[in-house]
Amino acid sequence: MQQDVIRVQSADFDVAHEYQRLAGQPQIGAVVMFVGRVRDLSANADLHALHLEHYPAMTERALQQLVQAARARWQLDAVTIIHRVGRLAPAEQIVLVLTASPHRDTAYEANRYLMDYLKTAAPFWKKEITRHGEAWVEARASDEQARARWET
Amino acid sequence: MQQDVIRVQSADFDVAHEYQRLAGQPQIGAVVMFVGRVRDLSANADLHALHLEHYPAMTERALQQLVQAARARWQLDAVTIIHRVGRLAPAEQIVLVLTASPHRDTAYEANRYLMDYLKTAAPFWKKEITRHGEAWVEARASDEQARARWET
Amino acid sequence: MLTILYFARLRDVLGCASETLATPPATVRDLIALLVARGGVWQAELGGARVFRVAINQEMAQLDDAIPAGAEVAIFPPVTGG
Amino acid sequence: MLTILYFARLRDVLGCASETLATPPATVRDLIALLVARGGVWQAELGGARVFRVAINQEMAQLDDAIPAGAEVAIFPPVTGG
Repeated sequence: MQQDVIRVQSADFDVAHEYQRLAGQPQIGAVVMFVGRVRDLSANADLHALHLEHYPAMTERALQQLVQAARARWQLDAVTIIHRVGRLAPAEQIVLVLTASPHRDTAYEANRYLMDYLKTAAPFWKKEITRHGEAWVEARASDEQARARWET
Repeated sequence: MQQDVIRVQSADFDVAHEYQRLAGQPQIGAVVMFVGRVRDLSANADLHALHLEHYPAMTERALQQLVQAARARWQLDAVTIIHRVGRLAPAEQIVLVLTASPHRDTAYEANRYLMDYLKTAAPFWKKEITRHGEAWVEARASDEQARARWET
Repeated sequence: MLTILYFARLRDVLGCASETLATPPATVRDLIALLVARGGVWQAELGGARVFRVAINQEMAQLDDAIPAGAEVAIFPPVTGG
Repeated sequence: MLTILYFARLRDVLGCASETLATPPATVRDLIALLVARGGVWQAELGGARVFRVAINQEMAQLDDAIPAGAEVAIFPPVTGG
């Protein structure tokens, strides 16, 4: 039984609720949950908000393909990807990736794989709204490098 | 400000509660949570329970040292380690490791480091109580190998 | 007919969210050449100086991919979600 | 005086959770030699055939580590938590 949850939504998500659906399943020995959040590292709290845009017709398809690629590499009991769009304030949750497996190495690696690909292959874009104005976030070479690790 | 939670307890823990203490902290861009659970992969549900024994005088000290070693390697905003002891039924939670950081690579790596060392350096022992009797779990070479990766 | 969608910074800079072409080019490369020929911001964004991505019918595509009839082609900056 | 604690499978096999020695050996190696000299399960478990771990005053220790006065020494199988 494949247990995948893939959602794109403006509403916040509840990590506990998403984790709870794995309750009582004794084949699951390891669960890894990654939560990405709106970060403001500036000393002056410069960031008012992020605006997350996406390409609706493509997004869920891209995420589905990503999960299938992970399932082809690893034995996974459950996968959850939830990605938010719209306006998000500092410290708000942006993305949840949950992986469940009999083995911890699998749960860790599949989770990181999903995040590395999500960062480079899923059609989301961030715009920063700061006290100085608005600016689209530039893609980072380190994210491309992180993905490239999985392609060797 | 260091935010570490280290607990050894027989009671269950609530992942949501442990995650919730990070709310509203805009320097945290990435949170990784690992949950290890009592697994029964046998087709016949052979496992009645695990019994988790530990060496109380040593356990929290070993976990504190482990967290300090992780903090010496990575920039971490918060670390949580909760490990249960006593009798645990299949699908029950055994251990939670939470790592929070500005960057996702750091949160992933520190989390895995903590689990790899916890599996080999913290004084816990598992006994399986099955329909066929009781048996102490043997240490696995793969856990030693996982730890050795961090020592090169 | 061909529908073209633009997203994020590209949409803002080009001042265009979507358009249609009555006679679609054969490949992505041909389409980009046609857009670059408009000059100005089109040339600046798609003419080689900046990186962009293309999807055909919601699948990531390459420059030499053929554009099927009635396709939805999306052009956008490298993604930055997650 | 020296307190020795045994845990998990070792405690069960040795049939002993803790004991005290009035005249403690100088090193972990000396202590293990003393225990192995008891023969039987002591020799079988600590005499080289099986892997075990030692902690002195709640810190992981090696065979050549000195045992301080009044120490709590723990002997146990490789750990299996997590």
